[in-house]
Amino acid sequence: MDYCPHTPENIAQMQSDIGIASIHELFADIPEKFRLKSALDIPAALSEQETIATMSGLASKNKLPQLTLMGAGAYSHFIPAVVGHIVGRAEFYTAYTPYQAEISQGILQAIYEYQTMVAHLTGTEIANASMYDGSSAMAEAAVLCAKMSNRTKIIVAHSVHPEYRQVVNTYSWANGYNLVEIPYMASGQIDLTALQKELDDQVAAVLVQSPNFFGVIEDIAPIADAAHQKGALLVAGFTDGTSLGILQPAGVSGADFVVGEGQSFGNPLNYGGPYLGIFAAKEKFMRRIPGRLVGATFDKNGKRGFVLTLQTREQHIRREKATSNICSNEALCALAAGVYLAALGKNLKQLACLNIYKAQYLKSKFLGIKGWKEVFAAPVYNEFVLRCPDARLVNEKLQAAGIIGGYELHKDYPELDNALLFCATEMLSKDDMDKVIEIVK
Amino acid sequence: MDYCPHTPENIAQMQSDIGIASIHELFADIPEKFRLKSALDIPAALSEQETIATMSGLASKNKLPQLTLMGAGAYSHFIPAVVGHIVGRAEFYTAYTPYQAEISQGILQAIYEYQTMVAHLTGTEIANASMYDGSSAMAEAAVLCAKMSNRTKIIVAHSVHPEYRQVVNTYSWANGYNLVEIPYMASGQIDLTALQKELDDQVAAVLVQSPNFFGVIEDIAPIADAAHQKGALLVAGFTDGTSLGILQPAGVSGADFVVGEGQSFGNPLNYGGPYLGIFAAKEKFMRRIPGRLVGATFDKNGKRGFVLTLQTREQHIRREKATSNICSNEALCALAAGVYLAALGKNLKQLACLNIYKAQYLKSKFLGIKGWKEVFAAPVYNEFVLRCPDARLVNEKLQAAGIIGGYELHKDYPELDNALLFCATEMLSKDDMDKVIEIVK
Amino acid sequence: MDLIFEISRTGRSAAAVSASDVPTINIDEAIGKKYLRTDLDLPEVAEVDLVRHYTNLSRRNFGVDLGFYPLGSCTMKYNPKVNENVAAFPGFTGLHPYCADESAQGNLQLLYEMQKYLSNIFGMTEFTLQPAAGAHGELTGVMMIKKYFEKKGEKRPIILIPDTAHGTNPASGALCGFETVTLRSNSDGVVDIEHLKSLMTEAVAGLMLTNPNTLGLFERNIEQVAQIVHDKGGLLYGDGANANAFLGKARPGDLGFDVIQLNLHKTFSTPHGGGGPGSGPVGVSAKLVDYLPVPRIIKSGNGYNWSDKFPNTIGRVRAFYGNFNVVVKAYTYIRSIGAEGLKHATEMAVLNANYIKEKLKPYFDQPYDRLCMHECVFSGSRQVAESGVHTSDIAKRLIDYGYHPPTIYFPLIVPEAIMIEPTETESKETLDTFCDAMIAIAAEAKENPQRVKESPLSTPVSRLDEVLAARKPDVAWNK
Amino acid sequence: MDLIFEISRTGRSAAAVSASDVPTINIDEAIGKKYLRTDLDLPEVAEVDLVRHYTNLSRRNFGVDLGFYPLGSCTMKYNPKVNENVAAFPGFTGLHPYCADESAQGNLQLLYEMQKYLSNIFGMTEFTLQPAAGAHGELTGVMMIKKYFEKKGEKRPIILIPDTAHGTNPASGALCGFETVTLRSNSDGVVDIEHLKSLMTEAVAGLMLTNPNTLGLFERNIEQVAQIVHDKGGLLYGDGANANAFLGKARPGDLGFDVIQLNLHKTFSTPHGGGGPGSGPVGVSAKLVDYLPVPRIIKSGNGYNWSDKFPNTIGRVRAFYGNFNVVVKAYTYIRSIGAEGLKHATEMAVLNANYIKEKLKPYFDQPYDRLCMHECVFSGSRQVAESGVHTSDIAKRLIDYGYHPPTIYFPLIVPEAIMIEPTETESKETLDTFCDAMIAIAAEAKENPQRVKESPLSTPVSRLDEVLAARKPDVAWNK
Ligand SMILES: Cc1ncc(COP(=O)(O)O)c(C=O)c1O
Ligand SMILES: Cc1ncc(COP(=O)(O)O)c(C=O)c1O
Repeated sequence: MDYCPHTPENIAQMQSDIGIASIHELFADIPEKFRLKSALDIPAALSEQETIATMSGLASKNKLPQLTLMGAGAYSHFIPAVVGHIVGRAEFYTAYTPYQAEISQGILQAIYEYQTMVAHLTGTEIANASMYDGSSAMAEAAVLCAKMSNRTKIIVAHSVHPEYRQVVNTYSWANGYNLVEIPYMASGQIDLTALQKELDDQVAAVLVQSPNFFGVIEDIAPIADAAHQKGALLVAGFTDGTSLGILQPAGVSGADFVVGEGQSFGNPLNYGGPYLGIFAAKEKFMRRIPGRLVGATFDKNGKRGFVLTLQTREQHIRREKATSNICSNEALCALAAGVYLAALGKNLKQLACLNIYKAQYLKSKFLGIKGWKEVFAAPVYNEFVLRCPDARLVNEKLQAAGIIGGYELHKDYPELDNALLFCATEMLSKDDMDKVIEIVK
Repeated sequence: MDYCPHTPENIAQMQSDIGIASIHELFADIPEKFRLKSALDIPAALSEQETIATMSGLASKNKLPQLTLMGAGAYSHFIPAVVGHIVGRAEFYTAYTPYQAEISQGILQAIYEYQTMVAHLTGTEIANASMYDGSSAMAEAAVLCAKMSNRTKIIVAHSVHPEYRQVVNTYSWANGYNLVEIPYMASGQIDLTALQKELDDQVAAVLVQSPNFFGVIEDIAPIADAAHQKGALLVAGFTDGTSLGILQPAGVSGADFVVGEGQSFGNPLNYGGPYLGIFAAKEKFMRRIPGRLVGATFDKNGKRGFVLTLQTREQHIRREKATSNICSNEALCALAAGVYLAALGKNLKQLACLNIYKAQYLKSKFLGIKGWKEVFAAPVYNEFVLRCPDARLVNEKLQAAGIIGGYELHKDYPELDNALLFCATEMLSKDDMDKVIEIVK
Repeated sequence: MDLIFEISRTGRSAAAVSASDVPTINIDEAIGKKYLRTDLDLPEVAEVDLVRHYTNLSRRNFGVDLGFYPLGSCTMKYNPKVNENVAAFPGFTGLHPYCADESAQGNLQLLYEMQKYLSNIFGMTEFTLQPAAGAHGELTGVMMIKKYFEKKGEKRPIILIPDTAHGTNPASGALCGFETVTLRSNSDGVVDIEHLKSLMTEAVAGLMLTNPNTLGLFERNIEQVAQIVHDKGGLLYGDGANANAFLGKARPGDLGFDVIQLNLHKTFSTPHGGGGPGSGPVGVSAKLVDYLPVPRIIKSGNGYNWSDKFPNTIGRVRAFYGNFNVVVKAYTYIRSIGAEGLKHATEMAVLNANYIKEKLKPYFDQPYDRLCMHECVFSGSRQVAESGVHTSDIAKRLIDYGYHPPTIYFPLIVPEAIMIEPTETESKETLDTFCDAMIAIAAEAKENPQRVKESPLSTPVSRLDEVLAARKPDVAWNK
Repeated sequence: MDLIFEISRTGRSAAAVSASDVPTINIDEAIGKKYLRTDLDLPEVAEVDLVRHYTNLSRRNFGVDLGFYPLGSCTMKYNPKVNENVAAFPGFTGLHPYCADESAQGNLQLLYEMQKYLSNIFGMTEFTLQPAAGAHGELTGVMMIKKYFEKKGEKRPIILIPDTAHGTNPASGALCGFETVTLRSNSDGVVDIEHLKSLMTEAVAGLMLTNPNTLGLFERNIEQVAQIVHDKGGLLYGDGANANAFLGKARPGDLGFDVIQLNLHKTFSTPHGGGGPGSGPVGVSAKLVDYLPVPRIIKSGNGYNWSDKFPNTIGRVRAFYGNFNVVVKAYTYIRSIGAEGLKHATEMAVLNANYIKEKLKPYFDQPYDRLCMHECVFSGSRQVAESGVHTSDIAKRLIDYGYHPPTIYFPLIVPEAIMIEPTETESKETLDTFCDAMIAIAAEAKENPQRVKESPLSTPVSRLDEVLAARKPDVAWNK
């Protein structure tokens, strides 16, 4: 394929208008010795039909699962058809960041609505237009807390998603911060006493997740209190966004920042990306948060309209003094999330309940198998941890049946050997789960 | 699912505004004895997720072929991605027939462009906005010829698609016409002598197809001459529309009407429909042809615009005196065809050549198998007829390998026992065809 | 906007064709020059320009997804997106019509069940899904009537058509060789029974009745009408375009209809595509089953199969099996809303029509002031008399208010007719703001008739010269 | 337009949730009331209203598919539709990131080959595809620089950033704990070599250079620049946002860059989505390979596998593997146009930019009158002086002519900057009509400056009060 419209005549005419004899003259500024003499080592061009054939071939080397019991930060949820039809509107997906408000009211208003929904869902007052993903949202929140407070210690619960902790670690290393982990208790919740011990006046932020990586719901209020008492800020994450349909959001329980992965809201699994970093905060942090913010305002005729606002926080104006370096974000994923949440509306609660029922059912069925035990006692949403005689074997049996099994926790938590983190969403039917039990037992 | 937005409060308010106590009052005009007392015997409503599961279940009961060697009136061609993106624009597919021109310039202009492309492709001067499919287009053309001429005899080549002949037969029976078939010669072309013998002053129309059902290209000019000499009109069809990329169109060779199936132009196989009836004609028949016609005109500011025109031909104005009863047609399929043809542009010729090369290759490979023989000597486009020792067995072997075999001609042409009609398009690679030969030989 | 031809430039293309992986041949020789065309003058545009052209064209088109579309008789309900997604499953789009039945069991089951569902909903014995649209279904139905009498050896050259009927009804009769005779409506807007009695002779094959009729009124005397037709040995044909008015409420089969055509693209929520594709299934009572088009689906122990072994069939009315992919959408719709949903849809459709009727009654003449079914018909006569503003002006002005206009000047027996069909998918707020717009236009017609007559003012073109278009037709572009 | 909240009505929904097929439990008890939320105030709308809301919103948005979008530095080329279709294959969208590697061999091969292709195109040793956007890639690259010196035990707290650099460059440096020092451009618009020499000490970790720079000018002295940086033990970082200027023409690796980030959503034709998702791969020379983020893909006899066994890695910069589905589109793009196509794209992009530069030269000031690469920068200073019309006014007026405005007020060193990047996918006619519009606006600025200042006149809202928006921020709707 070739997507350049120029005919040879066009090119000739343009060359003559510019006053050159050959295109090569345009590259005169590239020092001769660096001009590439040979062709790139890339396969030859394909017709569209060949492209489709080639790419279908690649896609078919993947094995799509029949069922998945895996959550662990990426969730299989049903996506209503409307979502795809809306994000497939060319006016949305072929636009750049809405720098020119008058011809970008579509995405601007949609993002403003998204921000509103996210602020409400997270129990905060404001939310930005999106971050790259849940993990970088958490990392940026941690860095922000440190920068605002001039403190250099960051505390993270050991029960936070292992990859999120790694990302926080990378960002915090780069800034020379000191990152400390707090263990979980037998219940699966954070060890509050250990936290309190670790909290001192150098702590900028405490990072937790609820539900945490084990699916366990944390008790946020006392954690917030403990942090605030030492002048630290609480950054609360979550795992599956649909949990916000039923669980008390951390913003209401005292978190200063609520960050997390919004993929559950209308975005496909996509092998890990693009996903949607949710970043919400108390209003008082509005002028310090990273990322784009859409605000409502008016034109000279008093008509309401929307613009990118508080841009003085941002890199293109503030440069090295910006609150973050983020520029492009995940606008289309945020649009999908907005459409998803508007489609579900209050039914999001019903969906969350259904997830709980399914998880409870699957858990109870697993616990009916000899040698299977619950690991944590605290309440869970749609994920839970079970110990079984041979976790590897369980997953192998499931894999052989085209089923993605549970997350093997010992990789990140050596103490949790033979412990599997399972997830059940509305995508699993009772029959599916009964089949799983047949395979495993 | 329920797609009605009213809440119970809305309904109550509206009832009171209308002055009724219950919705049932609105159905008072239905005589009591006819009011349905029991529920319909239709499965219960499904959520969207259940709907998708149910329908995926049905779809997966179909076996999609690996390859297809079948044409016979429905053709497997590559559809460029742009086609789906355009016909998927909600403004197009959720509109009705463009009765209100000012808010329908999109589809009107697109159809005007389609009409222009079709007129050019078929070598005629005008084309309508579409008919239901190729067969009904041919039948309506036949009826029109009879009505215009007050003649009652219609001649059709035996080499016209069997189902098209059946449709013509149905329409012609309904109007009391006399339908006569003309045999084909050993070459696969129409027997011109037999045609001339059958032509008398009662013949309204001669119907042929080129390429005909056997893939054979007819020599249109002498047929047109023969028909015209007796005051009959020539209705020329075609099989695979892509043949028009290389073959002399019948309109240039003297046909009065060119009709046929436009599915090849950007419309999927869809198990037989929706397809696209192409109807093109000499300009002099413009005020008599069936179907919608879009015409260019101007608004009061001299701006060009498009309208449905010559509506006095149509049923909603002319009622029983209309040139046809057609109302809704296949506008979206015509749009797809327009986009397809505009995407290919002059490359349609290259595509047609490729189809010829593929067909020649497949034919030559088959002919290398012992006992396989060519049936017709005249030139073909991308379909051809071969006789083999056991046609059923060939197709069974292919079916077992997930390949749709050739069309078994003996069903419609008992004399052509063990003769198979094969089709090769750009969708078959050399490897595919070599594989076919391996399976068959 | 420029035509695609006007932006064409020699040498461009949006679709490259693959190079041949098989030997090329000399086509001039192999096929013969005389069979080859000498020019191919299709537009030449790059993909970017192609996409912009058609995307910008789409933005000059109004569809249900943009707003309210109360086009009477067309049932422009909102079409759920899930149906589009389902119909796009490769399993449904990818099959060749001549693949083996064993490879198409999913499709065949879907078609078979769809026939059963429709038979149940409409109280008919069997359905064919072959016709491509409503008018095609009418033709098919009328052909079966013709065949029925032919088999009985009766000559019945006449078919009766009410004056309120849609134009396709007489046209379908005519395309099937019948002489059509017009049946009058009475002052209540329904069939004039006395007139029917006087016309219904043994030369009459049947009556093509739309119920509710195109005035949105239920033919209350349907039992008597059927009786009169049947007593003379005639058949009662039902135009089911208005079926949205009675799903789950009454069944044409019970009412005495012998044959009925549907418009899946109306009642069963398949999008209209800017003028098709539709689908026009035809249901018949036991009397007519033998005449159904072939092929028909046979269910047996081995699954589903096509069969054309029905000697009395009228034959085929088109190639293959009908607009299959449209049927997929309608089937999905039925399954997703279920029995209760169908009934609820009808109830809400009728509620909405009566609500609009009630709200607009003070402002527009109502030729028949009765409870209506799924649509209501007004007359713009008052406006014509008062200020010379015609129904067409009111319609065009509605465009400026953001609505698609209702159907106008139909049915023919209502002068300056305005035929409003809101459908069940519209919210009360939408109905209210639409009524506000109609009321505002009624006021404008008095206060500023010129503005109404010059409307629409908000569209890329203003009213187009249709007379010119018809007098000097330009239906294909010439360089 | 109303907000989705303003059209919300209690009791409506566009998505029904399935009934539970497993036992329900008392959630208050099972989870505990204190963990449950008390209100859930999401919008309640029917599907029809949802679809109309967002469809109509979309119609208030301008995208490449509607017209020319010469937004400098953003490479808004037309994005082929086939890429969208490929990326939507269930095989690509459906995999969980933690599925077994053996189930994801197609994805892994694609990612692996993509890394190889990019390494070849840019002359780097290896690439990571983990960063989610350009700025994320910058951060990743700078982190590797930091790690490099940490491992060497060198303290280098400073990073140099040219005054023409994009804002993300200094911000990325800062987010990685570096002190940023600004490097001046000379009167030719390229790096001031003397200034570089004076700044480049052993306290400097490196220089973040964009080449061609944001003036659209190729850093002719690149060899010398690299030499100066390397001589002091520093590393040369390349901001590859402008890579569309040199595909197949030159390779950053050959030019002396040690690390470079790309923007697949610019150079490799993935649509920008109204602000993302993008993808910001980072390529490194051999020196930095050890520090790449984990996990990385290992190819072996058994196929492809993820591995995080790289002890010197900077770690992860995000969860999972990056914006995979965006990479699918870019990979498809590379495969479909091939090596020649990449080079051709660059040639046409540069041709188009020079063509515009030449056409507009008489009408707008040109701060650096040289052949440009893929974009050209003008100044609106003349217009300001002559008639008080600012670059922002010119930009807004372009909207009325049907174009997306260019990037404005960037690079910062050009007063009233107008930065035009036409890309290679635009036809000569498009460029010509755009230039005509610019020329017409230049004339308008003289003849009717007020009209230009009041533009746009054709949009649903006119210029919005940004000061109000910032002073009284309203970033979430309250009832
Ligand atoms: C009452 C009535 N009958 C028949 C038809 C014809 O239907 P179709 O357009 O599907 O052929 C229509 C369509 O407008 C109609 O309103
Ligand atoms: C020169 C340059 N560098 C970096 C970036 C940042 O890229 P992204 O928006 O993908 O983070 C941009 C984007 O505008 C840019 O133009």
